[in-house]
Parts: sequence; C-alpha cells; structure tokens
Amino acid sequence: GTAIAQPLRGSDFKGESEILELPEHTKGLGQPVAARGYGSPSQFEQNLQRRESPGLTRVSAASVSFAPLQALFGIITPNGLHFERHHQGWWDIDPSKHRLMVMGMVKQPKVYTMDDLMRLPSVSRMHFIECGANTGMEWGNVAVPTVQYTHGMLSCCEYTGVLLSTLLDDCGFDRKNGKFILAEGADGSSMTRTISMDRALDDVMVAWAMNGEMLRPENGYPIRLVAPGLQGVSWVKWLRRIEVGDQPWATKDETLHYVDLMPDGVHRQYSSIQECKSVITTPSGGQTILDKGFHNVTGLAWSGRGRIKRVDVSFDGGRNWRTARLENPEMPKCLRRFNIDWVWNGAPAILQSRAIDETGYVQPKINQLRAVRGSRSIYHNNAIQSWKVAETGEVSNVQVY
Amino acid sequence: GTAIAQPLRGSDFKGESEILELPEHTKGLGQPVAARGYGSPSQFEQNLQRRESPGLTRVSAASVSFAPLQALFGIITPNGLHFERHHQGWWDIDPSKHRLMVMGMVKQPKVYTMDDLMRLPSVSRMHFIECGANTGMEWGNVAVPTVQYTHGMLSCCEYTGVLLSTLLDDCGFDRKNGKFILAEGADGSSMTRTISMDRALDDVMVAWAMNGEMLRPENGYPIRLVAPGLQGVSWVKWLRRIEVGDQPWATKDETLHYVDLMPDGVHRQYSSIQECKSVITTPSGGQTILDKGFHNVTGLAWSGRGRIKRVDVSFDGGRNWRTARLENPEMPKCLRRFNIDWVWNGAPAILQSRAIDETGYVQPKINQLRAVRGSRSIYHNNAIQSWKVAETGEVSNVQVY
Amino acid sequence: AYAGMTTAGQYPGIGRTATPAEIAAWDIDVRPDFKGLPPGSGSVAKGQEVWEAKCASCHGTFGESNEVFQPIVGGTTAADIKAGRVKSLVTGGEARTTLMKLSTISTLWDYINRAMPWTAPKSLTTEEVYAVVAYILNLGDIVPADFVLSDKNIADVQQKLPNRNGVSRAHGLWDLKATPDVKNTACMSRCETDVTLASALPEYARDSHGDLAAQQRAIGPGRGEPPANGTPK
Amino acid sequence: AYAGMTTAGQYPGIGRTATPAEIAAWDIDVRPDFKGLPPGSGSVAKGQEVWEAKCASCHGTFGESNEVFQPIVGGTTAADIKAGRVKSLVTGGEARTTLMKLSTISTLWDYINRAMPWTAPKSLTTEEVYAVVAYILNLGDIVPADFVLSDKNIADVQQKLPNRNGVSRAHGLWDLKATPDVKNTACMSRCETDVTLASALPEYARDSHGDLAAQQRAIGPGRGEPPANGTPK
Ligand code: HEC
Ligand code: HEC
Ligand SMILES: [Ca+2]
Ligand SMILES: [Ca+2]
Ligand SMILES: [Ca+2]
Ligand SMILES: [Ca+2]
Ligand SMILES: [Ca+2]
Ligand SMILES: [Ca+2]
Ligand SMILES: [Co+2]
Ligand SMILES: [Co+2]
Repeated sequence: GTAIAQPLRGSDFKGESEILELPEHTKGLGQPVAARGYGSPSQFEQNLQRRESPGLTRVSAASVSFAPLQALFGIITPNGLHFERHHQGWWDIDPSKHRLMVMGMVKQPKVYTMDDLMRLPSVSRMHFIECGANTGMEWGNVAVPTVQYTHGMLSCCEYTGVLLSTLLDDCGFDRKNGKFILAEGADGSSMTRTISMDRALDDVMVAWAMNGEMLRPENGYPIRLVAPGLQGVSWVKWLRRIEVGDQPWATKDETLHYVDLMPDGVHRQYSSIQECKSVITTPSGGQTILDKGFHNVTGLAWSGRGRIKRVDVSFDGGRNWRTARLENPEMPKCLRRFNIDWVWNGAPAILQSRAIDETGYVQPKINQLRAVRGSRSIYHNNAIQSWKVAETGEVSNVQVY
Repeated sequence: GTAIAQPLRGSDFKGESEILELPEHTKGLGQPVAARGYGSPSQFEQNLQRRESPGLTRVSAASVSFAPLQALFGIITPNGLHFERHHQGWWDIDPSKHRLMVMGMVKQPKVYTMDDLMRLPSVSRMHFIECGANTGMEWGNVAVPTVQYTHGMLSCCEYTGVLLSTLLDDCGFDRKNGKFILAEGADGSSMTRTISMDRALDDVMVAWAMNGEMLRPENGYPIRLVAPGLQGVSWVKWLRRIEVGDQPWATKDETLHYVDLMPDGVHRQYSSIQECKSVITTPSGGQTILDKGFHNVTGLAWSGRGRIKRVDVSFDGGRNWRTARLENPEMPKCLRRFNIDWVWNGAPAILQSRAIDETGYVQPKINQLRAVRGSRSIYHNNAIQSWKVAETGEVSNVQVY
Repeated sequence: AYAGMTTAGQYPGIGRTATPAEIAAWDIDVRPDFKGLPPGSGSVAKGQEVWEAKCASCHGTFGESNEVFQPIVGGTTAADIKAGRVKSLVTGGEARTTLMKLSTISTLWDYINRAMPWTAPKSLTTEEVYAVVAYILNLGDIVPADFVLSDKNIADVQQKLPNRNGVSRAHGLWDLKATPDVKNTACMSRCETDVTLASALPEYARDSHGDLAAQQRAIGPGRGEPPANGTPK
Repeated sequence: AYAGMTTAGQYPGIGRTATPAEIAAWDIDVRPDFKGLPPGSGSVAKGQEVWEAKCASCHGTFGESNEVFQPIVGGTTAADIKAGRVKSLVTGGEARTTLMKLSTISTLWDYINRAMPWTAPKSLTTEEVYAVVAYILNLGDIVPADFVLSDKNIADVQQKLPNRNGVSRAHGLWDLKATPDVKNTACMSRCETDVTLASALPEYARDSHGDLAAQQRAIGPGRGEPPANGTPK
C-alpha cells in the first residue's frame, strides 16, 4: 500500500515521516557507476512483464506474449517488454554465421553477411508494429480484462537497417515483372510472407537494430523485416531470404491464417494494412482510479496508412467528444501519444478514444465494423475501445453502441 | 573470428557451409514466448557495456560510466546502456515513499506524491543529455582511444513527465521576483543546481519515464529533472525539492566544478548550454575497417540551442566536405543521426564531422576553441572530432588543424 | 579504382554471388502455380505411415485433435468439393479446420515441407511430403485411399479443394490505394443519443488472467488497487 | 462540484500544502547572500577535531590528499587573499584545489552540510559544520588558529576568500540569448590547405582502456579486429 498526499490536516499535523525523517538514501553512500554494465529496471517495477493470455493458444512456442501497455509511457516500447509472436519458438542466432540471400527475378542472386549488410547505406526510422490479430479476441464480445490483452500485440521502436530497395537494386531486380517479394525466416517455421513490390520499394527495411541496440533474439536477431503499416506477421524475423517473383505465394500464413472471414463465408486474403486505431491506456481495464479530481487521461494512436492527425476522447460513451493533445514527433506509421485533461466527479463514466489519420479515415465503432465484417473476422479489429469507470473507481472493459 | 562473404571463387566453390548445411535453428523448435517476461540482449552482444575510464576519477561512486556509442544505432539510447554520473552513488528508491516538495517564493508550498505527479498533464519528448565534461579529457591532447570514452557521456531518450511550469503554476510562484529555481536531489550528495526561470518555464520537465518505462535507478528513479540543452549535471536525479528564489545558489557544482577555466585565470560560472556538436561513431577509434570498398559512415549530431540543420563530413582532414543525410525526426535539443556514403580505396584518411544548428552556429575546430578558451577549461569541449584511418584499416583518435 | 562506384545499386566489396547449390538449399517455397514444387510422388498409404509415426501425436489419428493446434481435418462435404466453397464457413462459429480454409494445395505442401513435424522441421523427404499431403486429403475425402499424389496430378487435385473458390483480394486492406470498407464520422457533440452497454466481461472470465492488480504498477494513477486509505474521496 | 476546475494552475485533488516542519527538514540550502544559513558558530580547534575524526581519512590530515578526491587545501597565497584572485590559476596546470576555486564561502558551508562526510552525509551538527569550515579556512591561512566562524562574521570571511573575484557570468553558455564565443564557418572545399597532425594517442596510453577489440561488436563494420582472413583487400 502506498500513501496518497492528504490535504493539510488539523494544526496538529506536523508532517509526513517520509519527509521529517530523512531516508537512508539521503544519509548514506549508494552504489558505484557500472555496478551493472547493462542495467535493468527498478525492483519496484516487477509487476510489468510481457504475459500470455491463458487459453489463447495451445502451446507457448506457437503463441504470443502481450506488452503491458497499461504501464508504458510515450511511444517507445522498451525492448525488454516488446510483444512476442513466434510460430516455432525463438532462437539466439550467431550473427557471424547468419546469411541473407536475395534471389529470384534478379540479375545477380547474392549472399550477404552481417558485415556486408551493415556496411550499406542505412536508415533509422520509428514505426509501430501491430499483430493483425491484436484485439481479435473482442470481435464477438468482451473477452479479456486489461489493455495488455486487448491491445498488447502492439509495440513501437526506432529501427535501423538498410532499405529493401537498396538490396533489390544491388541485385538488379526485374523492374518489369518482379511484382512481389517473398520474405523468409531462418527459424523452424521459416515464416514466409508475400509483399507487393510497390510497398517493398517504398519503406520496407531489413533492420538489425531496435531502439539503439541490436534486435533482441525474441524479435529476430540479427535481422528482421520491417514492413511499416503492415501487420506484424509480415515483419519476418531471423530473415534469411528474399525472393523476387511475379505472383504472390499464398503461404500458410496468407491462406490458413491472417485471412479475415466475412459474413458470406469468403476469406479476405492478403488483408494486411493495419487501419487507423487508438486506445486509452490510463485509465484502463483492471485499474482503479485513486480519487476524484483531476486526471491526465492518456493513450496511443496509430495508422498503417500514415500519420495521426487528431484524436478525440469521449467521457460519456460517445455522446460528446473533446480533442486531445498530441505529442510529437508526428511520424508516418508510428505510434502517437495523446493526453487529455479530465476532472472525475465520482459518477460512472465511459471513456473512449477515436483517432483520425492523414487520409481522413476515422477509427470506427465496433458495431460499424461488425455491420460490414461480421464478428468472425479474427483479424483487423480496430474498433473504438470503451472503458467503464464505476463509482468505486474500478475500470473495466465494455462494448457500447 | 567471423567470415566475410567472399567474391565467388573458382567453379569448384559449391557454397558456404552456413547455407548448404541448414543450421539447428532452421531444423528445430525454439524457446516459448514469455520465456523472459522482461528480455535482455543477445548473448552475442556482451562486448557492449557501459564502462569507466580508468584513472579518470578516484572512487567509483563519484564517477562516470560511458555509453558505448561505437555500437549504438539511431538516436535512442537503450536504457541499460545509458551513461551514468553519480556523486554519492545510486539508489533504488521506493517510489511510494518518495515526495517532491515545491517551495520558496510560491503562494502555496506543496508536497506531491508520485500518485499526484503522475495524475498531472504530462508530455513525452525526446531529448539528448550530455555531461558538461564530455570530451573534457581531450582539451589538451588526445587522451583516450575510443568514442565510448571521448563522447560517451551522451545519451538520448524519450522522456515522459510533467512540465516544471505546471508545478510552478500549481503552487502559484512569484512571477515578478522568482528569477531562478533550485533543484535538489534525494541522494547523499543532494545534488543542487540553479536554473534560470525563463528556461524553467520553457521546456524543463519533472520526468518519471525514459524510453517508455519508468526511469532506471541509475538515472534517478522515480523522478529526475529533464533540462533540455543544459549539461547533464543540471538534470537532477532522485529529485526531491524545487525552490523558487531571486538569486542563483552558487552550489558546489556551480562553483567548484562545472566552471570553465579561461586563459586569464577566470572561471566561467553557470556555463551550462551544450553547444552544437557531432561525432562519427562508425568508423571510430579502436575499430578496424574490414575491407576496401563501400562503407556507410554514420554518427550523431546535437545542439543545446535547438534543432540540427546540417552535418558535413570530411574524409581528408578538413580540406573538403560533403553534406550527410540526416535521419528524422528533427527534434529540438535531441540527437540526430547522420549517414554518408564512402568508398575507401585503402589509402590513409582522416574523417571528421561538423554540425550546424538552427541558429546557424557551426561546430568549431579544436584549435578555434583553444584560441579563445585555452586548454584547461575541462568542460564544454564541442570540437570537431578527427579519426585517422591507417592503411591497415585501423582507426585511431587524432587531433588535426 | 573505385571511381564512380557509389552510383545507385553499386556497392563495391559488398556481398557476393549466390551459388546454384546455395540457392537450391534455401529456395524451398512452392507457389500456387506450382513453381518451386520438386518432382516426385507419394501414396496415401505411405502418408498414413508418416502421419502415424510423425504427426498423429500432436494432430490426432484423424487430424481431429484440438490439443496442440486446431484440427486439420473436418467440416467439409462432398457438396463443398463440388462447389469449391465450404458452406459451413457462411454459418459456422469460429472453429475452422485447415481443410475448410485451404484454397491452394501448394500451401499445404509448402508448409508441411518447411515446418512440420513441429519439433523437426525440414526432416521429411520429398516423397514423405507428397504422401502425407495425400493422406490428409484422403482424411478429408478429397482423394481416394489408393491415390498417389505427384507433381503431375497436383493441379487436378487443386480443382477438388473444398474451399478453392473461398478467398477474395477485393478489399481495402491489401492495396494502399483501395478504399476502406468501414466508415465513421468525426461527430463531436450529441452523437450517440442512447448509449447501450452491449457487452461486459462475463463473470466466469474475471479470474481468467490472474491477479490483475499484480499486473499494474504499484504507484501512479494506473494502479490495480486503491490505496490503503480507501475509496475515492 | 468540479465545474471550472480544469483552468490553468488548478488541479483539484492533487498535492497538499507542505507544513513548516517539513520545509524546515528539507530546506537546507545556503546561498551566497547567506539566505538559509542557520545561526551558530564553530572554532578552528573544534574543527580540527571533527576533521581528524571524520574527514582526514579521505582528504588527508592537511586537506592535501589526492587519493579519494582532489586536494581541498593548497595553491593560494597571501597576495591572492588580498587581490581576491588566485594567481596560479592564470599560469597553472590542471591541478586545482578547492580553496583555489572557491569564490563563495556559502558554497563550502552548504556542501559540507549536505554531503560530507561522504559515507554519512547530513550527520554533522550545525556547530560541526561551522567548525570544520573554519578549520579548512585556517589550513588555507585565511583565518587564524583561534578563529570562531559564525553567522555573524561569515560575511567578513567572504571578503578574504583568495578567489572571491575569480568568476564571471559574462559568457555565451548561460543565457540562451547571448552570443557564442567561438566561431567556425561552413567552408566546403579547399578549406584546410595543410592538415597538421597535432596530437595522437601517446604510446603509454594505448593499453590504458583495456582490450579495445573486446569493447566492439563482433560483427559489422565497427569491429575491433579484422576478420580472420586478413587485411583489407
Ligand atoms: C510436436 C507437435 C507437432 C507435430 C509432431 C506435428 N505438428 Fe503440425 N502443427 C503443430 C503446431 C503447434 C502447429 C501450429 C504452428 C503455428 O502456429 O504456426 C502445427 C501446424 C500444422 C499445420 C498447419 C495447420 C493450419 O491450419 O495452420 C499442418 C498442415 C500440420 N501441422 C501438419 C503436420 C504434419 C503433416 C505433421 C507430421 C509430418 C505434423 N504436423 C507434425 C504441432 C505439431
Ligand atoms: C569516505 C571518504 C570521505 C570522507 C570521510 C569525507 N569526504 Fe569529503 N569528499 C569525498 C569525495 C569522494 C568527494 C567528491 C564528491 C563528488 O564528486 O561530488 C568529496 C568532496 C568534498 C568537498 C568538495 C571538494 C570540491 O572541490 O568539490 C569538500 C569541501 C569535502 N569533501 C569536505 C569534507 C569534510 C569537511 C569531511 C568531513 C566532515 C569530508 N569531506 C569527509 C570523500 C570523503
Ligand atoms: Ca446507440
Ligand atoms: Ca592547417
Ligand atoms: Ca568484401
Ligand atoms: Ca522460389
Ligand atoms: Ca487527493
Ligand atoms: Ca532555501
Ligand atoms: Co500475428
Ligand atoms: Co557531469
């Protein structure tokens, strides 16, 4: 239990012991520099971990762990808390033995070592990555309690790597007939995904770094594809091969999964753009509001089609909206943090956020999505999220319309 | 030893075993998700640690550890590798017992808990932090071998917190006579620094988060001051108190240290702006260039006066310059990553970078700095850095003019 | 010697040509038009052997198991095979088997070849892959028990897949230039007149994710528990 | 009840008034104008006791030790005391003692009171702080051996500090609007006509930072060692 600062009590209140009695750390000598050559979070932060959603998948090596969005700040996801999705487990690959092959419809098929790749012209860019199945459990009804599980297949990093276009140029790819590329991983699943050539040439990267350091093993060390705006499964990890071709590949994760089932029984194939979406992270489900009075309400917005231009917040279940403050930088296909003032008077409330991107697209309501796509789509649920605040201060996950 | 991709050998070359023999990770099952609830870097990254410079200080709890800039990417410094500077050691403070007091020339002196602070309107902003003594060992002559030691008292994070102006307003500070603030830490040294009110009201923050998570203990958990553009010592860690006053305080670290000795024997006091500066991080001292041919030369630029507008690079010791590519985002008082193409023909070369900020200020040469300030200044050496490439590919730290 | 070599697409000293043997070692993908499919064949009978030895422990003897992964076989009918559309996808719930979704036979071949068995991917011979694909098709009543699948007849089998006509690319999530299918407007006031609570976390699911308070930071407004000194004041 | 409460500077429910006792507990700073200095006094003799018991082990009996930190005493002269400028700062090297730099006596009082002894900061009584400051001043020949420093006479002592006139705020690194003191130009070609190698790492310092190769990533262009197969090709 932690104490809340209280209004000044009667004149007998001398003050808090936390202030009147100087703490040990104000009266002693602490630990030296480089006590930890590579540091870690405070001991008081151990509640924040990436976690599995029980019952979601059957085996943990073909599963997902969710990032604790309820406790993150700004837009950068700490590498240690980046969400995970593996199909055949993760590995810590020796980078000196790793190779990238670029072949198919190219003049010169080539093999690159890490030394080779890291000598090429590089770019550093901030992008979000969201699994296509993020919020998928909520297509039908409310199913999970906190934002970690509703939206936690979402992370955002500064990536450094070489543009895929640089590699394709270096191999002399067939500009006329090379309409698609296949990206393939080096893990057991050898994950394969088709990307259309116009996107591949636009902003797709072969990245080796996230947030200033090399990729973490769980995120594809030593190289992964970064496919801005596209669902996470396209960001092939432990990347070993790029093939240029004239047709899409209809791989397992383009045919049996990551296909969106429509009401007429047809699967939408190659559905991969992550449409404009947002969520309030504080307060959010499973949290308790400490007190009436002033609160900073904060959350994240993003769009696979470009920049976030506006976020509106409602405190009454969508009856009325106010426009939130957006933090900088404004980057395409990158998370954007929003904040808005709120004075809670103790009455029940329903909080929602609604994002608008540079194309003018307005994040939809769950009933609008269901009207078109039904509720068996699994993927690409970008609905407005509602959090109910009870009189007790408890916040819970609800759907309203 | 790692292998470099070789040009295609004779027709008897079938291929590399790394490709022909599928590695274990392509033929097996890896580790599950959430194997590590909070992850860490690859086992192959262990060379990259923050390190002390032997002989620089006498005791490690009043010392500095340097960030390994030679191996970082983009602009975000991973929290585990953020440079450290403590005067009386670091602590992992229980945040539920931590308090911030704002007092002095205010209508209502106030005490805030962490709960209170984190309910206030917050901002998230990216800023660099550089110790005023960074590159200080090189005022006289070349003294240290690598960019970790020449420039490693430099880091950059996305900070989240409340603007100091919000707190000052909340306490009703004296707008007429309150010309300065004192910030004080809760560690043994109870570090104190004066900041002028115009800066305090501009962009100074009381921050609890760095790069998406709470501050690390080494960096001031649970709160620190973020004083954009000012030298690191002003970014008081484990912040416990803000006092509003009408005069500067001339604290120990404003009088005995962080004063710049001029040739006439006068100490410049309250020297605190980190002027425009840049450094090439790859290739840099202590590294060896692998091979002739194409290389991406990369580095960092920053200015305490605002945005970086241009970086030029010379490969011939300053005779001729080419303008580098700048990565986005362009943020005030934030690192900016630059990259430039280079084809090394095997001849000796001297590499330099020169940054220009939005005020038009051009990063100076070491001899220009010495002509004005002599060589005993210790602080605020923002000279152009020179790296010499020998025919062997070895890169070393030199000074030229 | 390096003059002019920084022009686009030319990075002297970087990378090398891939050898034919190297390309052969890694270029394992099989496309819907069967580009990449190695010649060969495998019988249903052989497939049953492989399945029972290497697959059934996880996927069940008849591909029906839900233990380790969703069922592979089930939910398709003779009428579906005729129509090329799986009818139960129109009305059914969320349980969908592999064969219900499979629209391209290459996908099954490619995936088993690259990724199965799960703990020993890429350990099957080409014949074993043909065989086990044939066996799965037989379990789904798509090919007869004496069938031998091969690179010669696989295109014919494609024409029998129950859901071969079940996919579409005509939607807004593939091509950046396409129009989104769902529209909302940026109404600011008096938008919803009646706010209906459509769904809340069901009672039985409240504990499904463990102690939620222990998954929140112990300080700040985003806490799992109110402070010791009570409810909102 | 909360109507209008979101106006600037008003955050209902957040923070509380600090009590006088709390302010007293934390408001320990002492300014050059002696605001914050608690009344009291301490003799050089008492200061010697404190010094020898609690300071000398780190700073040396005469404040001369360079072991744990730079020397506190030394390098000032009677002429400096008169001028208020330490002459050796004009010509000297980098070794500067505390008394050579000290321009405000409040700084010494404040710092010892808040931070010393290093392993037990804030353990000294007010009298001990006065006393040990007096003792340090005596070691520097600024006050006589029978001196008693107090809040009454500290302003006089300020007028004797050897370096009291040794600082300046007239420079470009304090006020954002001030002009920088050093200027370069953005020359692009034929800028330096002769490039002089002015300094390189001295031989004796080559090993000072350990095995540099082990401080570089083992892959990529920023490596510490060339690859096994040799020198640049
Ligand atoms: C040790 C457990 C295990 C064994 C043995 C195994 N599988 Fe699997 N199989 C899985 C798992 C787990 C998945 C899901 C992988 C993923 O999430 O990408 C899977 C997926 C599949 C799929 C894709 C189903 C779909 O709809 O996505 C097919 C087809 C398949 N297995 C066939 C086989 C065959 C054929 C064999 C034997 C040669 C085999 N499996 C052996 C565990 C196993
Ligand atoms: C255990 C070792 C130790 C003891 C005991 C100790 N000091 Fe220190 N002292 C240090 C260190 C280390 C520093 C430098 C701290 C820093 O870097 O900020 C220092 C700094 C100082 C300084 C500042 C000097 C300057 O120029 O910055 C003064 C003055 C000082 N000590 C006085 C004292 C006095 C008076 C006592 C006893 C009451 C004392 N010290 C006891 C280790 C010690
Ligand atoms: Ca309604
Ligand atoms: Ca010259
Ligand atoms: Ca080469
Ligand atoms: Ca192929
Ligand atoms: Ca309160
Ligand atoms: Ca004071
Ligand atoms: Co996914
Ligand atoms: Co410093």
